[in-house]
Amino acid sequence: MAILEIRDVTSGYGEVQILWGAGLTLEENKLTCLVGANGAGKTTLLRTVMGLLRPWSGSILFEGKDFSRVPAHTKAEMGLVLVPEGRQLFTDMTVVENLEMGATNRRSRPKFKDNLERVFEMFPRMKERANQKAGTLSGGEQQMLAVARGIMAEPRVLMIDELSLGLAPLLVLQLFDSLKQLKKTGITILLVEQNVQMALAVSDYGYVLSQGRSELEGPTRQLMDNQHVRTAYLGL
Amino acid sequence: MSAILNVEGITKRFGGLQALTKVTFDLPEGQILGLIGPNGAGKTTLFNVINGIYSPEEGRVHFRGKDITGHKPYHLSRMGLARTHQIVRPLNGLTVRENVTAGACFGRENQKLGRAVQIADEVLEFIGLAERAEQLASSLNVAQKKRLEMARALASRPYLLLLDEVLAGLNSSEIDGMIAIVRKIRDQGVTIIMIEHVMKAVMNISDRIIVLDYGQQIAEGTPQQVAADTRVIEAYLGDPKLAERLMKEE
Amino acid sequence: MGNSGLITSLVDGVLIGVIYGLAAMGMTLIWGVMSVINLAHGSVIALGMFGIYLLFTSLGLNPYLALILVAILGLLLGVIIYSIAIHRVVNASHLSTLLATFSVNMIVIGLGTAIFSTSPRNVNYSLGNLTLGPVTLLNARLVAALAAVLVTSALYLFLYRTRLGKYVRAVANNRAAAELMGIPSAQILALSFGLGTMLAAIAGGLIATFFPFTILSGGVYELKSFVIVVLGGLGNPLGALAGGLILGMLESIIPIFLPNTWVPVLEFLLFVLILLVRPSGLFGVKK
Amino acid sequence: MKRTLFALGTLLVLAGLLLSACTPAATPTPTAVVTEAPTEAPVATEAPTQPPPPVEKTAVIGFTASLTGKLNVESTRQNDGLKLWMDQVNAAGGIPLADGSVVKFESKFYDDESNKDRVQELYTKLATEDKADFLISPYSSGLADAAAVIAEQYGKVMITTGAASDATYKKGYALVYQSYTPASHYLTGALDQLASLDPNIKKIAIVYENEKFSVSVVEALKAYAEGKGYEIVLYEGYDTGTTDFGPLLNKIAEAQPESIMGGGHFQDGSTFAKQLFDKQVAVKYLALLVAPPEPSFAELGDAALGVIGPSQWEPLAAFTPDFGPTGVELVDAYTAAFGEDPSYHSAGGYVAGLILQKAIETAGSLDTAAIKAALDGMDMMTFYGRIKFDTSAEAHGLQIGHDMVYIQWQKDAAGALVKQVVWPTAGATAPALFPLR
Amino acid sequence: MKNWLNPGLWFTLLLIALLGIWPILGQNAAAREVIFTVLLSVVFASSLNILLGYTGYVSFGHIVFYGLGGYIGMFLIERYNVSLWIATLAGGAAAALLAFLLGKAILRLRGAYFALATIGINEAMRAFVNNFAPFGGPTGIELKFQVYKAYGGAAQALWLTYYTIFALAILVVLVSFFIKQSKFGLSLMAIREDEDTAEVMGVVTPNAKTWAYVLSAILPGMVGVLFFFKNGNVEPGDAFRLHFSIENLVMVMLGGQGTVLGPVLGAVGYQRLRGFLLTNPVFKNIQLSVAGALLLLIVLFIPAGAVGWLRNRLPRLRKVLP
Repeated sequence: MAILEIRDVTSGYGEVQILWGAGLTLEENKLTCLVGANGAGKTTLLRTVMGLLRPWSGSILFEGKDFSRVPAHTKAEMGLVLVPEGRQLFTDMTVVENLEMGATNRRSRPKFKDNLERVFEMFPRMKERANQKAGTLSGGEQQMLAVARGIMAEPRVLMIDELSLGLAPLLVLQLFDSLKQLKKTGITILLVEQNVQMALAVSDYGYVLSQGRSELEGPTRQLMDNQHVRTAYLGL
Repeated sequence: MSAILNVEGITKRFGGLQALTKVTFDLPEGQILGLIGPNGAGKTTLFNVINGIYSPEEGRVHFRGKDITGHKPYHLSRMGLARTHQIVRPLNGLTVRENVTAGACFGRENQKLGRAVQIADEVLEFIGLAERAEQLASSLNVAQKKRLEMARALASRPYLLLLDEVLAGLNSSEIDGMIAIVRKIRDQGVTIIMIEHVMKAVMNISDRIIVLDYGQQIAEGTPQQVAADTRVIEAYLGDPKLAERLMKEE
Repeated sequence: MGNSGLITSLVDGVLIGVIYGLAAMGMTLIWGVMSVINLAHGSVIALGMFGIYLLFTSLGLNPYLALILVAILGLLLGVIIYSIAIHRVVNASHLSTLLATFSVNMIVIGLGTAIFSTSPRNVNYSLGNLTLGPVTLLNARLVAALAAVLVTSALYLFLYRTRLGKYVRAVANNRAAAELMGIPSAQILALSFGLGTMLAAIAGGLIATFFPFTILSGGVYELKSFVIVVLGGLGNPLGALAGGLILGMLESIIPIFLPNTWVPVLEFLLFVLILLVRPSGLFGVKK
Repeated sequence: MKRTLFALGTLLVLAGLLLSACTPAATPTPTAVVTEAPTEAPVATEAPTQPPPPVEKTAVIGFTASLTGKLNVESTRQNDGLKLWMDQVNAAGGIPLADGSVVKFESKFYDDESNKDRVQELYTKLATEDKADFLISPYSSGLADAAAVIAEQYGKVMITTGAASDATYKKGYALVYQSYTPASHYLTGALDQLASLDPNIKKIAIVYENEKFSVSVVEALKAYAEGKGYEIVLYEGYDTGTTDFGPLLNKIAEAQPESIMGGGHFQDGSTFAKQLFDKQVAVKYLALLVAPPEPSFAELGDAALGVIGPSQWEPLAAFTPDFGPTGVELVDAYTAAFGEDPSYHSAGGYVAGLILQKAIETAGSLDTAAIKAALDGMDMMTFYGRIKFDTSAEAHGLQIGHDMVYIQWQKDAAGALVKQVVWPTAGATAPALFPLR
Repeated sequence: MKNWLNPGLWFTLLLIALLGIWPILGQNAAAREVIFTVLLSVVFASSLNILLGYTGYVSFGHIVFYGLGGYIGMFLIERYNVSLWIATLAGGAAAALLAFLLGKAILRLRGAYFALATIGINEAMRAFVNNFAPFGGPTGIELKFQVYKAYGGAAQALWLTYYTIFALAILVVLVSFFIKQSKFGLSLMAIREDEDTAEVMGVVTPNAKTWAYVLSAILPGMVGVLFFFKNGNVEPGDAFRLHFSIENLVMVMLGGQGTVLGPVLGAVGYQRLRGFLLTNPVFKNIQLSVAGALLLLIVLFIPAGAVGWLRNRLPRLRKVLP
């Protein structure tokens, strides 16, 4: 069943249009990835879905109901969670406090203890650093924390923007590994990623966004063999 | 053909983060050098070291034969080094013409105001913003702002122009327009280094390409050579071996 | 000066220092959360003094009991000031927020002068003295210093141990991310401003228990707060306590070596020097 | 072209608006005309003979008052004193002049915000636009100084009150007359008293507000004390607005003076006295400027006990006036009008009016030269004490007739704090409480 | 050359000329005093605008230049019997020197840190002068009444200071206008918009900022001498009153920062408004609060000031109103 459906959305900043008709469908309990070149509009799409930007046209359906005009904090309350690009951690607060800040909505608060254990299990590093300030973590640890903080919110849909940005290969592998585990726990995930290979490797279904439009979609194995994906990205 | 820029063993750290490691290259005059690599690879940091915003922990930068390591950005501008920013930084409260005039005023030729205005108008004509000269820079759209940044850099009549993702966020016709402009600039004898993610463009336009990954130069050569390099493909598309491992575990 | 003089001076410095610190704490809290320098700070301190005075003289309330009421009123006042005068410009330039708070200051001082005049008031409530060796202390000051430490601890517990307090820190640290987490940042900003003015009002109330004051008395503490806030690190409420202590000690020790009137010269030179050399404060992380 | 014309048009409209807004003549500036119901208080002059009704003139008295800012309290009292005088004169039918007409008074005043920025602007407005016939000074020496330049320049007689600093009268003014005892005499009497109380006391600490008036007081005091062989064990200033005297008190305790003199204005003086008491600094004699004579000084409770202060005037001081009301009459009238006891600032305001009244009566006209002559020749006894001005070229207008009285807070039989005049002995209402502690 | 034809410049000059000539025509002393106060603020606010409006640095303690200039001038007049003209120039020079030295140090700070530092400098200076015996300490410096004799008596001296400040007001508009139209002005505005970018573009930012600071300090230093000469005395509290500094910021903001006309309009508007409130029987008891409330409304709803608001509303005025 589709939990989130984006239909033909246009949006942008001020007068500048970035999205020219993007659409995608998230199946429940699946990991869907969205790839595309820099400036293709991936982040803009996430921000529009999250409600940080208003869609100019088109619709966004959550469990079949249109919620394109619902404000961001209500969406957060409903279980739509965004792990933003650049992590956006609370650098002056400890790891645990960051996790606590993730669990601010009503559904997640009672489960804080359980979720904390779950997250520590998934990222043992976080447990080691529980009382360290987030700003003192390494880049990879920070990214882990950002994802972990997202999980703490009991998300129905977890959207992750640029999971592997600027991280060393081994860390990237670890993170993607965690993502696979996470999928098993039954969270619906939308992953936005520049690292096309890796993204496709872990996902069930993929979309390619190009210049604000959905250009291509399909099961990831299919996309991986698609020559167009390679050309669209590397320009060979 | 002499080298206009020599970069020797540049190393830059931020706290514990190694942003650049022993980056070394020479840039012959009149060429376009493409600088590519994943986000966070250190490309913009390299620009910042070259134009004096950061000083490197190790290594030297020579520009037109002079050691410019650690020089202030405004000195370098006077010496003929101009750049654009990845995230456009127009002087929002000033008009388009004033923005470009400022470029001409304080750049290499250090023009008087009257002459600078003339240069600004010429450059705006060249870059296709003449109609908007009177508008406030803040009222431009992203594509126009990118052009404005280019115009401002050009008006300083640089020897070397550093372009940081001037194509990002443009649609394909805008990209084509911008590529044409970059070519024209090169044809006027300006040496260019461009950071770019739009591969189609960078592969087409560059004489040479350097690939950075985790602050290290992992490849250097013609577009064809670089595109065939397995390390580049790994760095860019992601490591197929790692991807395979991920898939196997299922 | 002999040893006993030095000890007396130090004790005095510590006692007044924590009060200074408390007075500055609200200012630095507000700066830390929303990057606003509150020029109405001094007038709120003065309102705190008058709050105690009125409750004590007209209702006969015990000043320390009245302090609780003053704190609550201070919180409310802050929330109101924020909603009317600050919220619209909280993201604007520093000049806008400086002038907005400055106009609030003008309004409060103008009305305060019209109502209370600038004639000095005194809360005539004595707790007696305490003599320990060479040191004679006024109990009211001892109690005030203790109260200041208590309030500071309460603030610490609030910021670091309660969910709401953590929201305040989260909004201070990264407002965009806080919003993304579903933290209602506008309300948190209003609350933070309220807390800032509450702290100022409490400090004023405590000062009123041992110093005479007028509606203009807050200005002195506002200027001192600037110095303290910079000493302790802008935006660091606990640093303010340390900054206050340093200032209190300086004020009591410098006069041993120099005429008393040189104290402000040295104080403000130190202030500028720290801004130049360590803008993050003596205890801040050097950037 | 069209655009430019449009723009120019807009500018001109703007200019018009702005200029019309700037013309003071266009803005109605009603002034504060004092037209209160006449008070029942005794009247200073005889009512003029009944018919025919004399021609009535109105003389305007102009001044600024500190409605806001740090000098608000003292200035308001001064203002009230002057207002009382004016109400009484007007109620009594005014002052008869030589030409058979009578003159009544109205006042015009503006807020000077306790600072100097606008004093000259406002006094010039008073002197020219508002056609003030006489000027009264603002409260405080600093402001009076700025106003004096204007008074002198426009040939207006200015009676200063609340402006004790000697310096103003040594600048060469011809029309400025001082009703206060000059600053240099504020504390010298205290030293005389101390000498009579205990000739063995030699160690004095002088601590003072580091500000014009207080400094001129203590400089004179210091010279006087040193001349008499006293040892000044501490001579130190503190900043205006000081609230914590701890460090200074420690220094005093260290210096072990037998007597402390100095102070500044009300707030710092009362704070100092309170903290000195709280710290239990042992001292035999304590005399402070300005604060002790204020009735609200009693709010300090035990800290006020025994503190001595110089006062320009005290209700208790029983002078026998040859002009104007007696002290008792003034106190009654003032209390009836304002619901509080007059302080010496109030008396200062009243006496400024009284000086003017006497000068007009003597001159029989409103002519400046005649009034100047009357003032120069004036030597009268009022409820406030003797009034006489220096007429030398070096210090013209300086008050030389009036002396300070010294009050001390003592406890009456019921244990309540009351002010007693303790010096000079001739006017004393009680012996001094000595030593203090 | 065509700069000279700018209608906005002529409008501003005309405005000041009309204001300034009015008391002279009627030899109206009350008007003269009113306009003196206004012109003083015109000079101060326009000077401040060079730093605040053009360069984007908020100087809260700008009064330090006024106070120091005033003190130096009064010191020379009182001690060495120097003429008012030389004293005025010396006051300006002292302010410029202080700005130059300070500029090297504190212009490194940005935003609120700079604003705080300027407050600290002013307070330190005030406290220092209060202790500085050659300047009379807390008593300050007093002039004898005879000083004015050299200028034809007090009345004449007051007119002279008035003519001088009138000339300075014209000068400040010209300076402000030609800075704005110059290459130097362009460098300042580039710094205001984005200091890092300006640096990359080749603006030698440390020098440009320092000169802007110096230029904005000279005239306040000079008017300080005029004001205190007129008053006949100077005391630390009056010379370094932070409140006055802030009032001038308000004027710049009211009229429109970064414009030539703005500070002039702001100074005239603010001073007349305050003058009106101070002398108005309804408002005079709560004039401070009324002024505060009006200021708040303007800060909240017309943050660009009068001229900025006009320019935003009618873009075609942009060319005409510098």
